[in-house]
Order: sequence, then structure tokens, then C-alpha cells
Amino acid sequence: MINRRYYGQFGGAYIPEILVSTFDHLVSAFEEAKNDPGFWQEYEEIMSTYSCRPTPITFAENLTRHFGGARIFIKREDLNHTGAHKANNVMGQGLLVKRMRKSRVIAETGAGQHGVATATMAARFGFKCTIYMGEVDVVRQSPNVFWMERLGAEVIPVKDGTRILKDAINEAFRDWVTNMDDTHYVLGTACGPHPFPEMVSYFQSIIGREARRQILERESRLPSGVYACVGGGSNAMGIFSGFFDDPVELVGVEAGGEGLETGRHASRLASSDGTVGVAQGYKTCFLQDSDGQMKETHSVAAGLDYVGVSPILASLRDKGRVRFEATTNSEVLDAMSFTLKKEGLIPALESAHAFAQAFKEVPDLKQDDIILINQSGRGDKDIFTIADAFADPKWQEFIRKKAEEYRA
Amino acid sequence: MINRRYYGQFGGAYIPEILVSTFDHLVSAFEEAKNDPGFWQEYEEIMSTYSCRPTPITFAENLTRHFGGARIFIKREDLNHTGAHKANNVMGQGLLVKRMRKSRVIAETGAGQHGVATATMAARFGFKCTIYMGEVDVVRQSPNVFWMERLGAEVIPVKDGTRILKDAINEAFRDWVTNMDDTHYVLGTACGPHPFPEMVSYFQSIIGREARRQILERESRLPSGVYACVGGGSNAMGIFSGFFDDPVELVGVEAGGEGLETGRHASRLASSDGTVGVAQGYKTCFLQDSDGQMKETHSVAAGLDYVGVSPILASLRDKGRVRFEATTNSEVLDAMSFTLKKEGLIPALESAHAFAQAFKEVPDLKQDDIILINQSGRGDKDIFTIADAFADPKWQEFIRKKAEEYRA
Amino acid sequence: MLEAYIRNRLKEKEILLMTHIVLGYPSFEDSFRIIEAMVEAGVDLMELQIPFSEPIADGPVILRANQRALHQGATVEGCLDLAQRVAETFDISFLVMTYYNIAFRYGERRFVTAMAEKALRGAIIPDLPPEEGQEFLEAMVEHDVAPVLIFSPLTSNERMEYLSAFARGFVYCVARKGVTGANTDFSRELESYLSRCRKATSLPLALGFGIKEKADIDFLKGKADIAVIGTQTIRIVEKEGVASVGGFIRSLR
Amino acid sequence: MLEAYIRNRLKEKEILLMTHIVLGYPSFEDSFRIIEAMVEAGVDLMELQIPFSEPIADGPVILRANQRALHQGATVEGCLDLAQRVAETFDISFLVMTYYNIAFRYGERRFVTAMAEKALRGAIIPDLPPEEGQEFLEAMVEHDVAPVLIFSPLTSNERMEYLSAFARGFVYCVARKGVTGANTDFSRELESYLSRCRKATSLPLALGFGIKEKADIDFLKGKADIAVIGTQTIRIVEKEGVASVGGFIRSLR
Ligand SMILES: Cc1ncc(COP(=O)(O)O)c(C=O)c1O
Ligand SMILES: Cc1ncc(COP(=O)(O)O)c(C=O)c1O
Repeated sequence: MINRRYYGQFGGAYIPEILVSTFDHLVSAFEEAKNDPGFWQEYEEIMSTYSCRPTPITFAENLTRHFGGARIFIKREDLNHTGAHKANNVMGQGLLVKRMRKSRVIAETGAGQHGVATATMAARFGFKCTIYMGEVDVVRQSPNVFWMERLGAEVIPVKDGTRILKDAINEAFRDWVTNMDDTHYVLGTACGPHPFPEMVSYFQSIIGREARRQILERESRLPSGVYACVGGGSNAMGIFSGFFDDPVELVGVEAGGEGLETGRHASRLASSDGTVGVAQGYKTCFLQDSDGQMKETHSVAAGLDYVGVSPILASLRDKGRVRFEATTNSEVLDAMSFTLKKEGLIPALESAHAFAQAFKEVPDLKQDDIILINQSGRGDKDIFTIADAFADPKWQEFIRKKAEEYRA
Repeated sequence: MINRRYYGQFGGAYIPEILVSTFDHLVSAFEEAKNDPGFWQEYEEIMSTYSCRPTPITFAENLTRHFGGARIFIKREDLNHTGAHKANNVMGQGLLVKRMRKSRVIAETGAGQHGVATATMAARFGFKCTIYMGEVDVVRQSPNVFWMERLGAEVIPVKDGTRILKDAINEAFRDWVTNMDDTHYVLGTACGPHPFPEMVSYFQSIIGREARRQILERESRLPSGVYACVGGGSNAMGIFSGFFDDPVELVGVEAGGEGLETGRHASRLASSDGTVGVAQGYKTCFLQDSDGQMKETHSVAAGLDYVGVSPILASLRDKGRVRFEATTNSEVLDAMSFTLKKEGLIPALESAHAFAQAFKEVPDLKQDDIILINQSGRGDKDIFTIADAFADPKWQEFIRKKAEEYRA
Repeated sequence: MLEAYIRNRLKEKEILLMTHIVLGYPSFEDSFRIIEAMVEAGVDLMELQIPFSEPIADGPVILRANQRALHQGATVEGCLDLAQRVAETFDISFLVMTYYNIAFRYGERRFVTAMAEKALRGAIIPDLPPEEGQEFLEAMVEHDVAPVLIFSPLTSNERMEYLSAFARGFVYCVARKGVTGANTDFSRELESYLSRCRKATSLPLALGFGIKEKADIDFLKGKADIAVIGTQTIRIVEKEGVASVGGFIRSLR
Repeated sequence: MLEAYIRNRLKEKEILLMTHIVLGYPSFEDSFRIIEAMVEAGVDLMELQIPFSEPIADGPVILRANQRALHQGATVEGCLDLAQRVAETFDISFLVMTYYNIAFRYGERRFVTAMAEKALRGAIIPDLPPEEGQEFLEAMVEHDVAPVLIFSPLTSNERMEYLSAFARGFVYCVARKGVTGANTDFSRELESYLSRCRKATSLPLALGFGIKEKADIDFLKGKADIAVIGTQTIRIVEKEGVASVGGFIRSLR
């Protein structure tokens, strides 16, 4: 009997019969782990020795002074091993794979961050590793492909569909329905069939648990607002979950792409374009046409460029517990430049969405308020995208020179 | 009256008269800071909130099993903000600059790591920032140039001399003798005139203090050996200094380049090619000809590609307290690949020198011994160098495509 | 009523043939001609797949057929119209095969009544376990559209019984792990799996995934009631054109 | 003895001229011809720089001259030979200017005796404060090679006195912060700085850094004893060739 779990009208497990027993197995392994008091300890132990958890919160003194509103704190997930919160999820699932005695992991990746994180986890645990990546992303995120392969992972470019993240997910499922005996699918975000939304959020909740404790220790009070970018929703769920029971406003920021009005965006919850649907094994708000065919999405941040969103977040929007906003590519690039120059922090383009929205709102907040922004990752892996976004001439010259070397 | 400090026959302060008062000022500011109990606290505070200190030590279980000798632990300086131990030194000097009420910082950089670190520090403290970088390095380390400029720093390519690190240092001194009133020179390693070797080592000593405490907490005994790569010597001094008074063998690993016998290397202490000299304001072992003209150095790791070395390390070699070895480019690349695949760790090419030497020695050590390797930085900033070192065809194809986009 | 139709045909034939096509691929006209050819060649049942952008249970061949059809503008309305046309033109049973989102977006009840009106006898929804689709499946039953459920070699006996409670018409037994289009070895293992299926349901059994030639079908005689040829017919059309479909089907008997 | 030589010349001239060249740049032959031309044009003293690969106190012009000379194979031996030749050929005083590592590698004592033998009257080592070079400076004094020390506008009065205790021949006062070759403004500030220098030492004062033309030198008359022209002569040679050096020097008087 399948385990399903709904969050309001969203969630579930819409899976082919062939995978039912695999999911049953996964659900029970996850439930056991959760109920084993040693497990979370083991998880915290590995995250504090292999990565550098707890990651700090940084007081952004210069940004605070500049905007003259609430005091701005930043949760530094960019300091994780491999440079993003993705490390939390993969190490957690890695421990689970060990418990399930499986020997191979597969994963989808868009930005490449989750792929690199999974590849390091596989190397660390000694698992075989295959990463599915849309052909379009393979090209635009080539540095990450380079690292995945150096880490010993096999990277398979997905040439079907729109050749981006969602297609990589489909392809990973196709691998899984064939190889479930020895293989676990390390889904990279809080989406997909149960138990993934819950499980990924569970591992990412380490962000919020730390952040709440840290801000209370430092400021002896709670923030009035918490900002996180929302692709699939895992970093947002991770930090938000620390504050669900508190009087704290939670703001999820989606990719506004070229502007909501243009239709070229990836905003499923903040825009009116998202409609309820079922794909990739779960029910949530998708960007789809009236027939139910998924649309193309658009964002400068590959990690936010996805048609679906965590069913848990979709229901938190309906409940009014989380407010959703969208920021455009250009607003995001401005926020990124500004953060670099003012604080010497280098947010990933995904994370910069949360910064951009916070910058819009913070001037109107009281000076003794506190806001917390989740810097889900670091931008230096995105150099190709960012250099292109800024159309940096020196960079282009450098690349041209390199290319000539290679031609020679 | 100039303050000088010697370590055995090495060190001193060979500076033009015009800088004497500047150094006097710096020395006393540093002495005051050291004697102010609040200062180290302030330093630890900023390093634990802006970067993620204490950085963990990671038990390399797979490497240990593979080599079947001593247990291998790795100090994770790669998890610092901007990806290397350089962050420790720049933030420390930044605090000092504040105390000296100066408003501008300058720095030299080779690999670019120190330049990026200094640029973030300057952004964070609100200082103006100029980075001197050899023209050769500007080309091969272009991604770091991109970030320095995004961070608001002015990057000046040095077109004189051999156009690498040592020339950038000369150029920084030339700026300093003109602008010392409002400018502090943030030297990036434990070299140069007094107080730099002592001061940089002091800030980097946070590595060794943490590492000693961590290994004792975890293993309740000391390592038998500690390995660190040696460019100017700051990361090595940082970790070694935690163990000076312990029965622990300290091993500094220099760049063997294409092999000591070829003469194309940067080994000043492990090879017989280093001779005592005075340049860039201090006395140490340099790679120079019989007239005293500095030679060109060679290493796959830009950060180790330097003619001089910390006078403190030079004297520790004479005292027999630190053993120096050199590993070749190809040994280093092998060690790097192996570490990636076995542990999912991504050492910088500089750091990989320490890994390579440790891998040679660890099989002969007792299984209940412990060794500690300092992973001074992460390799993902070196992707261009590393991809070239591995002559990765997919990467080259990617760069060619990019170049065409830019031509279009 | 689908089960009766199948049992009748089984009086004359030792095993029935069900083929699978993707509506609108290569084009609606071609789809019609392929169906026509198949019916003439003696196919007993056909799965008409309404294309979906995310067909996770399908392998590369059918996946690409889905994309091509959509790329050429195939809509759900267009597919249902063609389905109706063939159902009214030819006297075999046609089933709808599609992913749940198509029905969900169309409106579950609306989709069921549409299928009923268009004389479609059943529906296969590979990503809809009864736990998620109870009402939808029941609505089909009400309207005499058989909810065709799926057994897999990994399905436990208990679950087979649970599933068959919702099933009508026949049960679709997938021969192996994996997606459509890969090879299957027709082995004793497969045989014992099929007898497990038999025990679990009184409905006829269809076996699908990987059937390519007469030998496969001969192997199934006496073990299954329906042999499903899916990917292979699409491959034939792609390689040899619509004209050669009839010959291929005949070669299987 | 250098100081005596200077005082003698000062009986005839209100201010002496000291020029600076880098030995081996553009070539040893050219160096000789430049020196010859300068002597004929009435220069009183010359700094002969032995090139070094890391000349941190020099600006771009002299820096590049150092590199070029080295690039063309100038060795310390070769420089000392040329120095000896000109010292024996021309009857003005020649000084060595170089960085400490050149002397250090050559051997301090050996370097001092070499200078003495080659009739070089003094040495300027910009990166050697007396704290680091006491023995070396004393060795020079023993051998009648004047250790020429440097004052800067940032040097305190106390330190000026400390420095002058080691100095012989004259004191080299740098006019301003910065490296060689940049502009200097000849202002009251400079004047008061020079009178500070006067108070600190009984030795003649040379003023260097940024002297380019007659006006600068006229300004210095009565305030300093020696005007140092460094970078400018090198610029002239580069722009107008060796031939024009004589004319330039004469234009300064
Ligand atoms: C740095 C970073 N932030 C955010 C995201 C978006 O994912 P999620 O919404 O699951 O946190 C990604 C995805 O790749 C990412 O790399
Ligand atoms: C990662 C890393 N390690 C080591 C070094 C060498 O410097 P040091 O010997 O001062 O630690 C550098 C210098 O750039 C570096 O970037």
C-alpha cells in the first residue's frame, strides 16, 4: 500500500506501479531513520566535519546602514562544502542510502550544484554515481560537468524534451524504474512524490534550526521576516521550517525572469500563471498550458528555472503562511553587484533573488526590526552566467584568448 | 629607530628610508593589538561570523583505508569565505587598518586568491582597494580578476619584470612609498620586512590553534606529522605554529615544478638551489643567480610560484624543526584527482602539494599514527588551470563555443 | 463492455493482439492510416496515447513520439476527435492511454464522459495508482469505461489483489522493470510471474513491454490473453513507413 | 676623499650637479659615451647604478633600464669594470648606486675593497638602513668609500642625527615621497625640509627626485649643495639619443 502525503490539496505520490515497492521501502527507511535518535546526531556530525555546519549568520552592517531600515542578517549556506545548501540534502540522503544498503546513486541537476554535491557525496560514501543533466544545462554549466566527472560521476546529457531540469528529472526516473534494486534516486529539491518533499525538507531543516538558535543567541529576539529564493523550494523550506511556529513573516522569492507580464519567468506561486497539475509524480502548481502540457520557464538562475514547486510551499501559500514574490533578472543582477561591493559577499544568482526582494522591503521596516536572508549558495561557480549577464568585456577577451590556445 | 626581527640569520627589514616611519607605526599598532586581550577576541568573532571558523577537520576514511598507514585528517581551510586560508590574514590586517585609521588598502596577488580575499575585506570594511597583479597572472587567473573588480577593487596589471607575483610585490611597495599616509599594504604571506612575517603568521596561527584542539578532542592524542604546502609560507606557519612545542613532525611541501633536476621549480628550501639573499625587504633563501638576480620560478600552482619564502620557515629548516620536501606538477595532479574521487574533496593545486607528499609517506607510518594535512584552499577557483593541466577535451570544446558566442 | 469483448474474441483466437500508437505522430492523418492498417491486419485492441510533455514511464522511442506530436500541435481535443472517429469507423475496442495530468486538467468527470461518448472502452493511466485515483477510476466504471490497472513483477500478491479490485476489462502486466522499448527475456521467471497474476485476478491478462516478434507471442500463448506490441510498431513506421505496418502485424500470427 | 672633493668644487660653483645612469643600459658602450658626454658637459658627480632584478625604490623609467641592462647580459663584474674604466679616465667622482643584495651576494668586504680599488668614491644603497648594514657601512669608511645615506621628508630629526653618524661624503635628501621619476614641486615645504636636513648634519646636502630643468636647480641654489638629475637624463637618452645628453646638461647651468 503506497504511502502518500498531502499538504492541503498538494503532494501525493503519482508513481508507476513498478516503483511502488521502491517507494514503500524508501518511506519506511526514512521513517525508521527519523525515529532513530542516533540518526540526526550522525547527520549533524557529518555535516559539522565534512562541511562546516553550523554555518554562521553574518550581520550585514553596510547594507543595513545603506537601507536605513531593519537590521539585515544573512544565513551563510554558501560556506557549505561545494558552495550551497544542496550539501545538506545529499549528505542526509547518503546516510539513508547506506542504511538501505544500496550501492549506486543517481540524480538530476539543473545548475549543476546538486550534481556536484551528489558526486562528492557518492565519492565520500563510495557509491557509483550517475548524474542526468539537460543538454542545455550541460552547455551553460560546463564547469560543474567538469567537476562531476573529476569526482568520478558519469554525467549523461538529456537530449529529450526541453533538455533542462525537468527533463533530467524524467530521465532519472526512467533510470530508477530499471535499477531500483541497487540504486537510490537522490532528488535535489523538496519536490517529487512522497517522501521526497518531506525528506528533503527534513534534511534542510538544519538551516532553520541553526538560524533560529543563532539569531536568538545573538539578538535575543526573532527576526520579523525571513527571505529565501524558491526553485524547487528546498532552501526555503529549510530556513522557513525553523520559524513556522513563530510570529515571523516568511517570504519566498521566485524567478521573475524577464518580468511576470512577459510570461518569460519561472514564477509558479507569485504569478497568476501557475495552475494545479500533476507531473513528475506529485501534485502542485505548475506552469502549464490549458491541456496540461508543461511550459518552458525562464530565469537567469538555472537553479530556479523549473516548472514545479514544493507541494508544501504551495499549501503554505494557500494557508497564507508564506508570502511569495518574484524578482526580475535585472533586479537580481543589481542586488548581486550591490552585495558584492557593500559586504564582500558573493551570493549565487539563485540566492540573489532573496536579496533583491529583501532590498525592496527593508527600507520600510522599523530600525529595530531584524530580517534574515538565506544565502543559499555562492556565486563563484556561476562565473560564466554572471560574466555573461554583465557582458564583461575583459572576461570575453580572456575566453577568446583561451579558445585560441585550444585551437592551436 | 627601525624595528627589525631576525629568525636565525633570516628576516630583518631592508626598507627605503621613506618607509621607516610607516613601518614604525605599523609595528607599534601590531604590538598594541597583540597586547590588547580584546583584539584576538574581535578577530575570532569576525572569523566565526564572516567566515566559518573554526573550520572543521575531516577524517579521510577512504584515503586512510587505501594507503593502509596512518589515519589521515584534513584541516579544511578550503571552507573559508573566498575559499582559502588567505581570508584569515586579510581580515586580521583589516582590523589593524581600522585601528590605524587608514582608508585604503593595496595588495599583491599571484593566484588571485589573496587579491579576492583582500577585495572582500576592503568591501566589508569600506576601504578603497587596489590590487597589483603580474600581467602573466592577470591572464591565467582571469576569473579572480573578474571577482576583484566586481567587488569594487581596482586591479592593476604589472607589466614590468617577469610580470608575476614578485613583480606585483615590488609594484605594491612603489605605491606604498607614495601613499603610506592613508594606505596600508596588505602583504599576503609570511614574507617581507618585519613585522609582516610575524604578523601574517600570528593571524594564520588560528589554523594551528584550532587544529590542535580539534585533533585532541577527537582523537585524544596528537598527530605524528603535519603537512602543509609552502609558497610564501603563511598557511604552513599557521598550522605548524599550533604544534611547535609538541613532538610532532612538521613537513613543508614546496613546488617541485617539472622536477628539481630540471631547475624549473619553485623550491627554495627543499632543493639545493636556494641561496641566502636580500630582496623585497627581507633576508631569506631565494632562487637567484650568482650575481644576486632573482630567477624565474615554475609551478602548476600560481600560489607557490614565488622566489622567496618566509624567513621564519627558512630558520626552522636550519634548526631542523621543519622538514622540507618538493613534489612535481604531475605528482600533484595525480594526488588531486585521487582526492576528488576518494573523498569528494577538491583541494586547490597549492594544497594538493601537501596531499601528494603525505601520500608518499603515509603507507610507511603505523596504523595508529595520525597525520594532519592542511587543505589551504579549494580547487574550484583553479578550474582553468586544472582543466588545462588535465587537457580536458570537453572543457576546451565548451570554451571554444563560448568564444564563438562572444565573437558573434 | 471490454471484458466481454475480449472473452468473445478469445473464443476464436488463442491470444489477442493489442497495439499502441501515439495520436498525432507522425501526424493525425498518419495515425488514422496506421490504425486502419492495424485493424485490417487483425489487431484486436488498440491503445491510443494522448501525448504528454512529461511521459516518465515511457522509453526514448515513445517519449520522442509524444514530443513530436505535441511539437506538431497535437491537442487533447484533437486526439479525442481522432479517437472518436476511429472508434466509430472500426469495430475493435480502443482504449485511451495517457498520463494523469491530461485527464486532471481536462476535468476528471468531463474526461470520463468524453471517453464514454466517444465509444472508448477503457483507459490506461500509468502514473495513477488507485490510492490517488479512486474517484476517477470509479467514475470510469460507472460510465462503462474500463479502468485498466497495471501489475508489475515487483507487485506483491496482496497488492495485486488490492489493484484488481479496481480493475475492469483486463489487467496490464508489465513484463519487467524499466520503461517501454527495452528488451525483455521471455523466461520461466516471466511464466511464474504471469501465474502469480492469474491467481490475483479473474480478469484477462495482457502482457506488455518488449514484445517484438512472433516467437515472443508464441511463448505467451496459454500464459497471457493479450500480447501488447507498443514501441516496435512505432519503430516499424519510423523505419519502413506506414505501409509496412500491416505486414508486420500479420507476421506476428 | 669625497667630502673634500665636493667642498673644493663648491668653491667655484654655487651648486654641483650629480647625474645618475644605469650601467649597461642601453649598452656598456653607450653607458661609456653617456658618461663621457656628461663629464664634458660639466657634471661634478655621477651615480653608477649596478642593475638589480628587484629595484623597489625606483620608478618605471629606471626600473625598465635595470631590466633591459640585465636582459642584455649586464653582470656585476662587467659593471664594476666599466666603473673602474670611467673612474680612471675622467677626473670627477663616481659613486656606486645599487641594492643591497648585489653587495651581499658579491661579499660585503669584497665589494668594498673592489669599490676602493676601482677608485669609486662612495656608495648609495637605498634598501640598506644602517640598522641592517652597520658593518658594511663601517667597512666602507675604513676603505675611504663614502657611505652615502638618505634622508626623507618623513625622517624625524632624531633619526636624521642617527643616520648622519654613519654618513660620509654627503647626505642624499629625497625631495618627496614616492619613487624616482615622478614630479616634485619645489616649494617652501621643500625649503624647510632642507633646513631640517642642514641642522642634522654638517655634510654637504644632495637633493634628488624629480629635478628636470634649470628652474629647479636655480631654486635649490643656496639650499642644497648638489642637485641630482636621475630619471630625466635617461628619458633624454631614450627620446633624443646619447648625442643630446651634453646639451641637456649644459642647459641646466
Ligand atoms: C545556490 C542555489 N540556491 C537555490 C537553488 C534552488 O533550489 P531550492 O529552491 O530547492 O533551494 C539552487 C538549485 O540549484 C541553488 O543551486
Ligand atoms: C590555496 C592556497 N594555498 C597556499 C598558497 C601559498 O601561500 P602560503 O604559502 O603563504 O600559504 C596560496 C597562495 O595564493 C593559495 O592560494
